[in-house]
Amino acid sequence: MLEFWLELAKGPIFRFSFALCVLGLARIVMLSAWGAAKAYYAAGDKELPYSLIWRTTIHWLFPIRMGLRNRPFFSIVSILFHIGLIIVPIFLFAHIQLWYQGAGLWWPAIPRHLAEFLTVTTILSAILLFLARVWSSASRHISRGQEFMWPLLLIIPFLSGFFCSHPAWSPLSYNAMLLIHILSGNFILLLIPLTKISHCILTPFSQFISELGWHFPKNSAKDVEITLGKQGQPI
Amino acid sequence: MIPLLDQDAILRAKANTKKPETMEEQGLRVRYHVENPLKGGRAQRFLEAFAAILKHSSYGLILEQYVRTSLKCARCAVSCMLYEATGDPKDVPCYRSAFLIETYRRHFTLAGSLKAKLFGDPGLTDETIEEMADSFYNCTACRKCVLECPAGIDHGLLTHLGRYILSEIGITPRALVVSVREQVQGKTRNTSAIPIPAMIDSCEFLEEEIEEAKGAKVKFPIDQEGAEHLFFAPVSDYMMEADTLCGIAAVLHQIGASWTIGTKNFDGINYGLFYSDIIMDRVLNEIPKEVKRLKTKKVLIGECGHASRTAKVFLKTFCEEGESPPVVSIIELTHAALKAGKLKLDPNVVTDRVVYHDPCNMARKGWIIDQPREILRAFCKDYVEMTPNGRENYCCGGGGGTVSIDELRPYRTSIAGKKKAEQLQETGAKLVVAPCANCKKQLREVVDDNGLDCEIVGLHDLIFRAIILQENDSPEKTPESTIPNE
Amino acid sequence: MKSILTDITKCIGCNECVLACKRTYDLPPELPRRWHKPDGLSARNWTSIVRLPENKFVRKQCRHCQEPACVSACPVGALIKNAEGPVTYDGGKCMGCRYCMMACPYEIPRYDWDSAAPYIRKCILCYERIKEGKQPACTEACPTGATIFGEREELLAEAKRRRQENPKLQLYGDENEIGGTCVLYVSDVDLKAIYNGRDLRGDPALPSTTAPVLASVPLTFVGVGVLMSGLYWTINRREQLKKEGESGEKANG
Amino acid sequence: MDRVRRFKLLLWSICGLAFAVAFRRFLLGLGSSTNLNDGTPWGLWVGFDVMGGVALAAGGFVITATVYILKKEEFHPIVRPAVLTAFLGYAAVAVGLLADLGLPWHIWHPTIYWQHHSALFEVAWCVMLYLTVLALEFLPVPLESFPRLGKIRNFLVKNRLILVILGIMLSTLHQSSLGTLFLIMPYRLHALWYTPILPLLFFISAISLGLMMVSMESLITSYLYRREPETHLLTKLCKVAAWVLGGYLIVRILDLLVRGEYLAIFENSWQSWWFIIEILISAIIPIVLFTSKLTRGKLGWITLGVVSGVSGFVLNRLNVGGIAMAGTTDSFYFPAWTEFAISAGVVSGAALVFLFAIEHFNVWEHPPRDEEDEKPYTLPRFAPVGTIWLGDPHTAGMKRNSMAFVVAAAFGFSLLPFSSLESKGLIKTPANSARGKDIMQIDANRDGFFVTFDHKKHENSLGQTQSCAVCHHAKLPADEQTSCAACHQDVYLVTCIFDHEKHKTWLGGNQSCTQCHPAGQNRSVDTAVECNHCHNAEDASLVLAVQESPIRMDQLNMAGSYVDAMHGLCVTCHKEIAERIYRPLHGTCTTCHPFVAEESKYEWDKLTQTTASPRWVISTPLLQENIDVEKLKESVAAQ
Repeated sequence: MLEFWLELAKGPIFRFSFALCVLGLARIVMLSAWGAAKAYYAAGDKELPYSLIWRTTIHWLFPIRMGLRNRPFFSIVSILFHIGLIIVPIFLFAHIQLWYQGAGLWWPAIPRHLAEFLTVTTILSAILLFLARVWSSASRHISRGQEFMWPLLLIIPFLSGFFCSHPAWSPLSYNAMLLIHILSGNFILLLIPLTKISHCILTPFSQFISELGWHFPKNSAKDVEITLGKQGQPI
Repeated sequence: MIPLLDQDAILRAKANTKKPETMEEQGLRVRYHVENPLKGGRAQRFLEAFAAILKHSSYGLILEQYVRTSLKCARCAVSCMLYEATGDPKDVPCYRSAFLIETYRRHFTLAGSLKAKLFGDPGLTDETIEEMADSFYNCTACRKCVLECPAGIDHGLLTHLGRYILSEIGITPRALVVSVREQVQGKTRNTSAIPIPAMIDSCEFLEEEIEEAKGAKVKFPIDQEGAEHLFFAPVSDYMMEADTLCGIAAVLHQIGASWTIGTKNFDGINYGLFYSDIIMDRVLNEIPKEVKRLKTKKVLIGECGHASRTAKVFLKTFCEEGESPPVVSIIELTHAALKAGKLKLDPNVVTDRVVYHDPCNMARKGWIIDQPREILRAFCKDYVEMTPNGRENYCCGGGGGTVSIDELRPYRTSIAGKKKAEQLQETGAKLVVAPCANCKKQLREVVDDNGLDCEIVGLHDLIFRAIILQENDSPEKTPESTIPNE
Repeated sequence: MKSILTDITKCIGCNECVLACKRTYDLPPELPRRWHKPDGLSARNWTSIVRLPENKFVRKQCRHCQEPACVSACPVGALIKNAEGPVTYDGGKCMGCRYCMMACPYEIPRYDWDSAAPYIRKCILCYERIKEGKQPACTEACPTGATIFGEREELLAEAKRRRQENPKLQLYGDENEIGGTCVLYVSDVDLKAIYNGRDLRGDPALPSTTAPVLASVPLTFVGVGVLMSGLYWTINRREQLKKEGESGEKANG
Repeated sequence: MDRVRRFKLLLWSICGLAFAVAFRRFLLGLGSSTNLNDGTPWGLWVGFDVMGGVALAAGGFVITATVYILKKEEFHPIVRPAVLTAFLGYAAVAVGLLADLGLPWHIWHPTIYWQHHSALFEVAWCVMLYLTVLALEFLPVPLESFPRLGKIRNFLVKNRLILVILGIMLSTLHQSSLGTLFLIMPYRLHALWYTPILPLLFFISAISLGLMMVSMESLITSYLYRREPETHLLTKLCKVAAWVLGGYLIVRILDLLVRGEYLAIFENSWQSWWFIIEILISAIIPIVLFTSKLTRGKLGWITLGVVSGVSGFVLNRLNVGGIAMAGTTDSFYFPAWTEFAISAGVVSGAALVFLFAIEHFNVWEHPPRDEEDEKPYTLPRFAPVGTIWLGDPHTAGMKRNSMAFVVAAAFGFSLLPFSSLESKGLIKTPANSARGKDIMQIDANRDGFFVTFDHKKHENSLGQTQSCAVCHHAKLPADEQTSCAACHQDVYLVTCIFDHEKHKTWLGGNQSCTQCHPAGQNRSVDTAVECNHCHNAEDASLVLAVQESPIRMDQLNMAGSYVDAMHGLCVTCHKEIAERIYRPLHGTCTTCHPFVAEESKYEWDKLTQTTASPRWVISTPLLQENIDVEKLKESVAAQ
């Protein structure tokens, strides 16, 4: 029975969630690009401060300065968390091996010890992030359910992956651990384009879009006035 | 969370409030005195107004983006002076933005429709709208939080949009509406309802003042056709900030600029920025009319943050193609003149410690930051900076139009202005330079209510004190290069 | 014109010719695939031995027709009938339409179905070796002389001689059979069995089925054009006359 | 617009599914995504996409001829939709061909490599030219929206007659030459369909099919957009179609009579019944419905007739393109679902473009407008408050349709095994337990070659029933009954990363064990060479940065593999005995695997390459050990 589920998780479910993740993100980007193009076309003032946008974007993509400015502990933990989160799944030797076997794709892997170190830091920083969210009243109050869920959900594949590469310490059998690992990974892939994790692809455009947001269409105010039937009415 | 507030400051502020009868007494959380508060069916009308705005503007783009990327990391909280003053989670910028973001998600996205079908989400309620109104008008729209958001969410833009939608269903503070009503529909055509003759009288009076003080004949040109600059000051300057106007006139006289004040429209204030694009559109469209009438080339904006920003940024947006005149701020003009060596400032006049306060609307995007500092350093003996400053400066606490609402004074001075008061106290400055009518009014009240010992002045007030005027031979000689280009 | 003659009576089914072919063209080992036909030919086996009842072994390979259907079918000329006899293939021209596979009456050409850039595969009569003056790898490898290489006329004569010796034998591939082939068979069994029950002896060459239609193409093309222009002119003229008549009536009226 | 909205959602979903299939088809080739085979190299894509697509697009030349040549002005309203349908039909053919061609990036080759003896060459040129002509014929319509390009439009409109006549010439040619394609395969095509006048039949049927297709397209769009159907025009079209169909029927029957194949109709084979069905729905039913007084001019009956006729002729093209060959080839072919998906996707794509053109250009007198678009200043209603508004119809459609596309594509991907894009995990190669009692046959991997194990003899020599624990686990209760295979479930244990079977195949089957498992040692993960023994940086062909050994069995908390267990059990003891009692042969492989030496004389190469029957390759039952005979001899001599 376990083998059946394993096959299912590795095959159809993986392909479904991976395709949904990639295509879903592509869809979001294309919709955003379309919206941005439309907004730019409509904007009354088409001059944008591109250099400022570019600088701010780079600044947030590689937030080296950011840790010093405010909430330094939270920032550093979150940077560590992101590093592990991005590097380990993509550059783990075993994952690359799967891609090589399946699609003939191959790219350099990180050393095993680094991968293990990053896995542990990611798990720890996820726990810290969760605690920080619960601890700080500001973030606790503005958080929705998914904000609490995400760090915990992300721990699962990392922890189970760690146990898969160290079966001797695993509380469950190898296959069961692998099943948990694959299913949780699939679930995360599935959720990426549907939740806030889509920021992984949208963040680079955010500054540009925010700036574009201030560039209203020429006749927007007048059109809204007409639509709401307030044309010519006293204020 | 208990707001850590200075009780004395609150009491002082309450004592200074002009019209206590319009304010509902509920601690410091102010219920706005709302223009035309329609009851019932608000949610539906809110959504319809929202939809109408989405249909005809680009707000849908940013909302789509923010719905997907809002991370709720609470980094914005630590940058917001309101949250720092109160510690109330409702003052976290992200909490405020969530009102609009969640409404958008619920009523304008596929995810929302799915969620509603699965969990039976009832949607927007009247209570939420009341909370929303409360929240959006607590914000001063200073946009400091924007700098701290890793996801690039512009909470200031969302506040702007939120107030816009609310205004369309009739929820707007009365003070703003009354002013705008006078400006757009009234006889006097300005927010302070100053009659034109009174304005001309005060200009003549100021001419005499300048002659008295500096011994030079400085004109306030009224309705002069064909001048280079058409001058728009925040209209309150004519009543409260005479020194600023004197300084501006003196500088313009000294550099020999040709300028004029139009009698049909001389008010630079545009409260539309704070609550409605429709109003902003209407007020802005008056400017090119006056420019056309007087055949001037450029628009010169006096010492005012939001007036500068609306004119500079939104004139091109809302005016017809080719009809938007170039906009210059008086600070840019003065700075260029100083650089060109045309101004003579006596460095021995201002000896007290001086600190410069950045108006958010000018500094946030990095437009006017260094120019005033260079001017001040040129003649002030003891010039200091507060931290943070420049782009990351804290708001005075009266931004977003709240300063014109007198019943808000306790809130403004003891919560919104608390951080500013602390900053000022730290510097130990005697003179606080704030080149913005809003900031000046707010800071004066902050100083009063918090018992600080400083004087609030405009940039040109100080310049007026230090400037050495000479009789100009031929004002027309002024080369073009002294005036900063766009 | 070079040719191969295979004598079924002499074949012992040792597979040496198949091996030689694989070695010469460096063909990878065979794997069982869904798209294979039971005759053993595939993209990796250009010739095969089909075992028939009573231990008769028939070597199957491209027949290198004198008037090949595949060559006439190929829209880009990727298949060519060479003067030396072999029908060769140029993968650089091929666009993968597989019309040759449909057209071949012997159903010989095979396809690289498992490749993302597939080509047509079939025996090319060791064209390169022939040009060098050598004989094909298969005939060279045959230990019993069951399959031999030579000038077509000579082999045909040899085949006829063998048939005279043994009246049971049948001759395949002379001019009777769809215009003749370069791979001849002398057999004491009916080769229908390896060609899907088809006996092509006595049939005309296949290109002759499409040739008349294709020859009429220019005529049809021009004809339709002229017909349509004529029709248009006539109808237009009639309408004009009608209009003129109407306006004339009006003028008169 | 609600019908159109739902219809578009469906079309986008189909396109999504087709996208997934197309991705796989271009990545892995035709074999993995179709059921085509060496016996049936043409399948659904040629029969439906190409032949059906071209035939369905015949409406273009028929209607343009009617309106511009024959001057039947009353048909003018349907010219534009007809030309558009034709254009999209041909474009769909081109796209379908891209999927069907083995080397689609060579699709342009007929333009430079000429081979005018080929019917397909003619078809290729005609399709290319006619596609251009149709594009030019239709171009004035979208150009109406770009007043700046008015010059081009005027030029095209002025020269329309030339284009129309050229279009008719090209259509005539290649509608018929699609039939010519099949003249070269008299042996493949069943006698009921193979005829020298196939080109003529194709041409005539294309005319009637064109007329019916235009009617069908008009019926569908008027249903979708809730328009009043142009019943009077349709009646006229169908009347003409009935005449043409009559002619077609007569020619077809005459042909059968002349060729003398008419008896085949009555031979009661599946082909004969299939033929009758085809004739019935393609010609007879439409003729009856279009001419009978009872049914003529009534929308329902017209629809039925048109649907019957269109599907009948699509069936005809499918028959000629493949179904009629089923009996004459020795291979079976039925399209895979992936083939249906691509065909449906191409049609859906064309339909979407058609709807787009209708909504944005004046294909009809006025494009159909969405009610919401019509009044830009109306408000969406939010009563009750739970209502959702996704933006203006265009934006909302984009959001919904792209979502449908993505979900359908992901679903498609989940249905398509990408050979091995997934991890293999622990592959179980189940071990069979030994059979027999006193003399046991041990054949764990079920390859038919077993080790004979004299249990009785072992029992006797080791000390009768007291000695069970020497070999068997004494820990398990009643262990004599427990098969070794109960715990040692696998013949080989392999993990996610390391695929033992694949390595075995790559290295040459069972002959290659010693390449990784040094001779004379237990074959287990422990004794195997490290991965980087082969996969190292020096060997460019195996550039796998293998850094360490695969997962070790002792980490898995699992029983070792069956082979290891048995080897470990027997070999250790035997070797020990061999040394103790000075019988070196007692500890070698041949003690238990006696046939090894005998069989190993065959060369591996020979076995793989000489036979077409690959069963041998997979299950060659050999376990070759490199027995060092010299050493053996030495050790024997030493004693």
